Amino acid sequence: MDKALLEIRELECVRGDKQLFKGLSFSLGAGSLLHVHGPNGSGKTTLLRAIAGLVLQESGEICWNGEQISRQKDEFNRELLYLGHHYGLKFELTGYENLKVFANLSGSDISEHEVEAALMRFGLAHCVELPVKVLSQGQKRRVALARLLLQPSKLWILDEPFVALDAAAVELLLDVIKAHVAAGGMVILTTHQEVAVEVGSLQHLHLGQAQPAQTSQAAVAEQH
Amino acid sequence: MDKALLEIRELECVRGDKQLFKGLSFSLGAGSLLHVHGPNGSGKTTLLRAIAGLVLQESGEICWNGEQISRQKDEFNRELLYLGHHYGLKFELTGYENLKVFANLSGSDISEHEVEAALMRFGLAHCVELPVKVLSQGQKRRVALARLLLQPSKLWILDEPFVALDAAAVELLLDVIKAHVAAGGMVILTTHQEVAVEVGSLQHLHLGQAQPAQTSQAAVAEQH
Amino acid sequence: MLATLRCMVMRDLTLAMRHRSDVLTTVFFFIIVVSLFPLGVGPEAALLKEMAAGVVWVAALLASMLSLTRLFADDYNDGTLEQLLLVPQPLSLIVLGKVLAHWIISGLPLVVMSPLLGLQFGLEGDELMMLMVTLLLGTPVLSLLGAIGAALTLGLRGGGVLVSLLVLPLYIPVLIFGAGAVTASAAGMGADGHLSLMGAILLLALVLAPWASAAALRISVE
Amino acid sequence: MLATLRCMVMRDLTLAMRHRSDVLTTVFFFIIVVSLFPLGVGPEAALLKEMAAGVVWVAALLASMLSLTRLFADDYNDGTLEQLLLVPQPLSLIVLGKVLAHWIISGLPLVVMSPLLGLQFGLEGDELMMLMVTLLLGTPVLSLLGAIGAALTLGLRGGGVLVSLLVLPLYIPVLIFGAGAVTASAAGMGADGHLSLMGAILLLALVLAPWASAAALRISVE
Amino acid sequence: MSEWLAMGGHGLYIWGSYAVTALFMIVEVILVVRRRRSLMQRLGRMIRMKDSEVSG
Amino acid sequence: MFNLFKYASPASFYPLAGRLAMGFGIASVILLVIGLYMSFFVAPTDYKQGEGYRIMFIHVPAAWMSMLIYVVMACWAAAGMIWHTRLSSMMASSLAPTGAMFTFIALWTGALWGKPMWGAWWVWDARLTSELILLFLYVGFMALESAIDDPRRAARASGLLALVGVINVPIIYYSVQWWNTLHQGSSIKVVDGGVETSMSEIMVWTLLVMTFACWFYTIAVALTRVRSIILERESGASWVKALLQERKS
Ligand code: HEM
Ligand SMILES: Nc1ncnc2c1ncn2[C@@H]1O[C@H](COP(=O)(O)OP(=O)(O)OP(=O)(O)O)[C@@H](O)[C@H]1O
Ligand SMILES: Nc1ncnc2c1ncn2[C@@H]1O[C@H](COP(=O)(O)OP(=O)(O)OP(=O)(O)O)[C@@H](O)[C@H]1O
Ligand SMILES: [Mg+2]
Ligand SMILES: [Mg+2]
Repeated sequence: MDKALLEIRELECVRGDKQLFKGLSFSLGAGSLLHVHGPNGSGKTTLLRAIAGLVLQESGEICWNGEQISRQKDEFNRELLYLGHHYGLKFELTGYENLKVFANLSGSDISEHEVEAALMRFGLAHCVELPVKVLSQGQKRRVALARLLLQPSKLWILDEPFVALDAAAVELLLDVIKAHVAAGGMVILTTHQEVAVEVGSLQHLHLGQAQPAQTSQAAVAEQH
Repeated sequence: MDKALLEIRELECVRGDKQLFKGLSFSLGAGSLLHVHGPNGSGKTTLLRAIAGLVLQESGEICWNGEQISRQKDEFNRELLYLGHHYGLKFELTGYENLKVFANLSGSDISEHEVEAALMRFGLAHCVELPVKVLSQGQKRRVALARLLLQPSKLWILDEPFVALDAAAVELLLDVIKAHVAAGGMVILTTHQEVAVEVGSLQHLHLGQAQPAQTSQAAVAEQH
Repeated sequence: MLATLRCMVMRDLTLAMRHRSDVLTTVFFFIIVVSLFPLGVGPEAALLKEMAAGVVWVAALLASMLSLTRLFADDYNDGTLEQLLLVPQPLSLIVLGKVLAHWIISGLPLVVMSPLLGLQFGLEGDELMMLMVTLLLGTPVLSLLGAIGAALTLGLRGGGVLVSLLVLPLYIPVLIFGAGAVTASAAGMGADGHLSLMGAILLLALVLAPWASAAALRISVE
Repeated sequence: MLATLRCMVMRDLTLAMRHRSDVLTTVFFFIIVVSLFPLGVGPEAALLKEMAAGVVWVAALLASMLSLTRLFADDYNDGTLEQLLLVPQPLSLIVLGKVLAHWIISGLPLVVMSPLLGLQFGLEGDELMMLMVTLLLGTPVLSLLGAIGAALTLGLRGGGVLVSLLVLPLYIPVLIFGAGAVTASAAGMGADGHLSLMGAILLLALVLAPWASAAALRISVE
Repeated sequence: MSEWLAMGGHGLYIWGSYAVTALFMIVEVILVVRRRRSLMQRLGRMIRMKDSEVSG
Repeated sequence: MFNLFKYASPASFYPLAGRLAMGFGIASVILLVIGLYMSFFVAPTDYKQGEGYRIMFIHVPAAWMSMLIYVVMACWAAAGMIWHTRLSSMMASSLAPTGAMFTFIALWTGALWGKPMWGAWWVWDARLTSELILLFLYVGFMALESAIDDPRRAARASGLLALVGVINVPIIYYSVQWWNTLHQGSSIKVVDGGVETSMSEIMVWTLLVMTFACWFYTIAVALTRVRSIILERESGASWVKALLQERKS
């Protein structure tokens, strides 16, 4: 494994009065993929949001390039693409407009053509002119995922990206992820579906059962 | 197959300027399950909502017990349980309170104990007292699904019920569905996940590709 | 029937109680709007007394209208409304339950608070009484009519402002009779005519509005 | 920097144009609120003229405040806000862009409309001019301060009413100087003092508010 | 002539009324006609595209 | 417009509407020319108001049209809700902009008339106020319709609003009495009387001609607009395709 870009040290997250995990440490280098496993409510989403800097951890450190992310928000955000349970799309805008706004804001200089190509790749050619609102669940998610093709971020954090996608789209997304990892990118993802994400240096992280009594389970990270 | 309780005749649905399907006919008797297949945007959700009476069809008839559902809203609703992409839960109320309200409104007389048992069955024992808002995605969906155990409806319409559930919960839901069909209930469901729903008299319905030019595809219903 | 009504009212009240600040904020909005006027207009007592009834009524209109946007919006966004449409009970009954809860949360407190605000503007005895009575008759109408507007604008962007555009013209008769009754009684004329008209409007709204809102809801959810 | 600002402003304007009625409805709300008062208070010309400035200003406050609730709410609900927080640009710049767009959509039209409403209340020449100028200076402040309130109440139930509770007190100085300037010029006194004070408030708000709103947003999204 | 235009001192009001009315009516007619024309163009394009799709 | 009722199908109504619009358009232009000539050159100067009263010849027809159009619109909306005929809701939405325009013209001309007569652009008289509310009702109708993307849903929602709004019209109308007894009536009554006594036969005729001109104008514009609306909403239908093919060749 290359030099670790992302390092998590002794992370502890608490929601309400519930400790989700503690003493969680792992590190991730270029060209690797981390698959976070765990039953419902085990804290996968919380972990991913903490890494993205959207949730404050109780204790522990999250470092990017050796420095804590909270100290270098702008730099870290430039390297990060987070897609959560929410679609993160403006439902009144069309898919094209949504992507264009994100591309502009992230500072990357993206041509009309590239946006169209991304939408096309995700099979949305015939609904570029429709507001996202009227699209089907799967089509909405495809629009959100099309961002993956447009933003040159190093670290992708994907929280259940396969939800609502049909078989063809799942296949496509897997290809996109594999290509990203192969090109030296990093991906952290969770999914409950059985999909074959075998690529690069693959790590699995298992978060514990969501049981009341058994709060502070040791998290097991195993190298593939 | 028994006498057909639900009959769809020459159904045509249009969204915006797009014809999703037309000339769709099938019928469903007691103790049967209809699995609706189709890629993203092919109109599965629209079909399910039309059957539930939430979307007006462009033409065609949807009959329950031989009479159109629009003419017998209350009677039909008594026999129906529809769970869509949305959770249909009040995020400020606890899981228990949510279920209680639905039970009350559907007129069924349900004891505290039964509600608790349903939540327990879906593995929510330790979060009955939390507002649904703070639950994880999978836990929210479990709460919504717990309604299946409480309302004595004949026809279940489930739009991607397996989304966000972990393996254990998928297993559980399959058991619940099988038991319902075995007891003479009817289920219509869609899912993009690979799950083994083999039970009772199983029908498959394939909705066409979501292609621009090719609007009026024949829908294929095959008996299993 | 009554069970359904009670269940809906209790549900919405519970939800409101979960966020107790909701109840308070409507009243506070009412108070603040009323208090803004002396700041904008200036402190002359005679002028203020003359405007009193009008200002309190306009503030009540606005407060009730503001809280309207939320009447169905929450249920719509989290998909509960869909489920309520599928409940084997008349939809207008469910709507009536929600409106009733809305009035208890946002209308009743205004009625209770109004004498205090009237005092601030120099109203006295009978006029205060009249102010309260007209609000008691009028605020349920506001909630009922408002429900139609809220149902029609459901899920539309800019719903908050759109709902006021739709609903305020409908509110105007209530405003005219309500404020008119107070002014009339202040001028020593009888206000019985006004009051009975308001009663009639209330009855009419009670019969027609839940039905119209239910129709609007069915349209909006599609 | 300017590119980011322009992108945000254009984005929000595009969104507003998608529903052109949005722009119109704020103005109409303003007009309706102003028109409600004579209905409540009665048609006497002298009384109305005296209240004119106050009423128009209070209506502007309310109109701007009402449209505020939507400033961040849409972005919050559909998850875009989360994404905006993750954008590698200073958040206060993004906020400033949104506020600017909000003012263009909801503040500027009020300024344009105000002379017409002033006419209805019997204001003339100089007073109308003064009303317009004060609104031109004041409405951006309303949008800027409002953004703080909107950011703080994000995602809270009852945000609409809560935001008014937080924001209206902040608006009061603007209201007093704004309406005061009109009244002063109507009374033949100079209003220069009022105007320069309003200018100062505007500058202060322009510097501080985007920064405070950005901080509030970070808190709200967690 | 100018006396007639002055309308006994009420010229501004009368001509203001008639002019605005005329303006509104003319603008409305223009808008309606333009809407129809652009619609026809759009539909024509649609049909042409369909045709070429079938033949090509 | 009632005899059009049997043409409930857009396909058969579309060509008919085209012919009718043409006819009414021509008639309205002719009447307008005659009416304008009468207003300025035939009708005599009023002994009380001087020339100012000539505003009446557009003010009154506009005010009448504004109210009539709302009622007709609500009737179409009701027909649409009851019989689910697509054409009815299209008719309703094609009338709204013209109705709003006439309402605005009535307000505008009234204001321009009020300044020389009453010395104020605007007074908060019941009649004036109710006209203003009517404008809000129109605008609300149009705003709601344009805020909803799906045309069928928009038609149903705005139709319901028009129906609810029409209940409000008589209420506003009767509120006039209550309101005026409280606050001593403004000068409109006096002026009314003045105009009425001085209304010569030729004035009445002029008024009638202008009214019919506005009426025919409304019909022509609404029919033209409804033709566009029909095409927009039925663009997928086969008869539209056939029609366009025909036009092209
Ligand atoms: C903005 C101001 C005004 C508005 C909104 C307005 C509105 C109306 C309306 C709605 C009508 C039709 C009422 C009906 O048929 O019963 C009407 C008719 C009329 N208005 Fe006005 N008006 C305004 C100002 C004036 C003024 C200043 C005058 C004259 C000095 C005037 C004279 C008339 C007359 C003579 C009629 C016909 C009455 C009749 O049908 O018997 N209006 N106006
Ligand atoms: N205020 C609170 N009090 C107690 N527990 C809470 C509170 N807020 C959140 N939780 C718990 O924190 C956990 C959050 O889990 P998270 O959303 O990270 O789960 P997840 O692993 O993503 O699950 P899923 O697979 O269902 O998406 C849940 O178990 C939830 O019940
Ligand atoms: N106004 C509109 N104009 C054109 N097409 C529309 C409009 N509204 C909806 N649609 C289309 O209708 C379809 C709706 O599909 P629906 O939600 O029923 O799909 P689905 O089969 O459930 O898909 P998924 O598997 O993604 O959930 C989508 O293809 C969408 O693009
Ligand atoms: Mg999760
Ligand atoms: Mg679907």
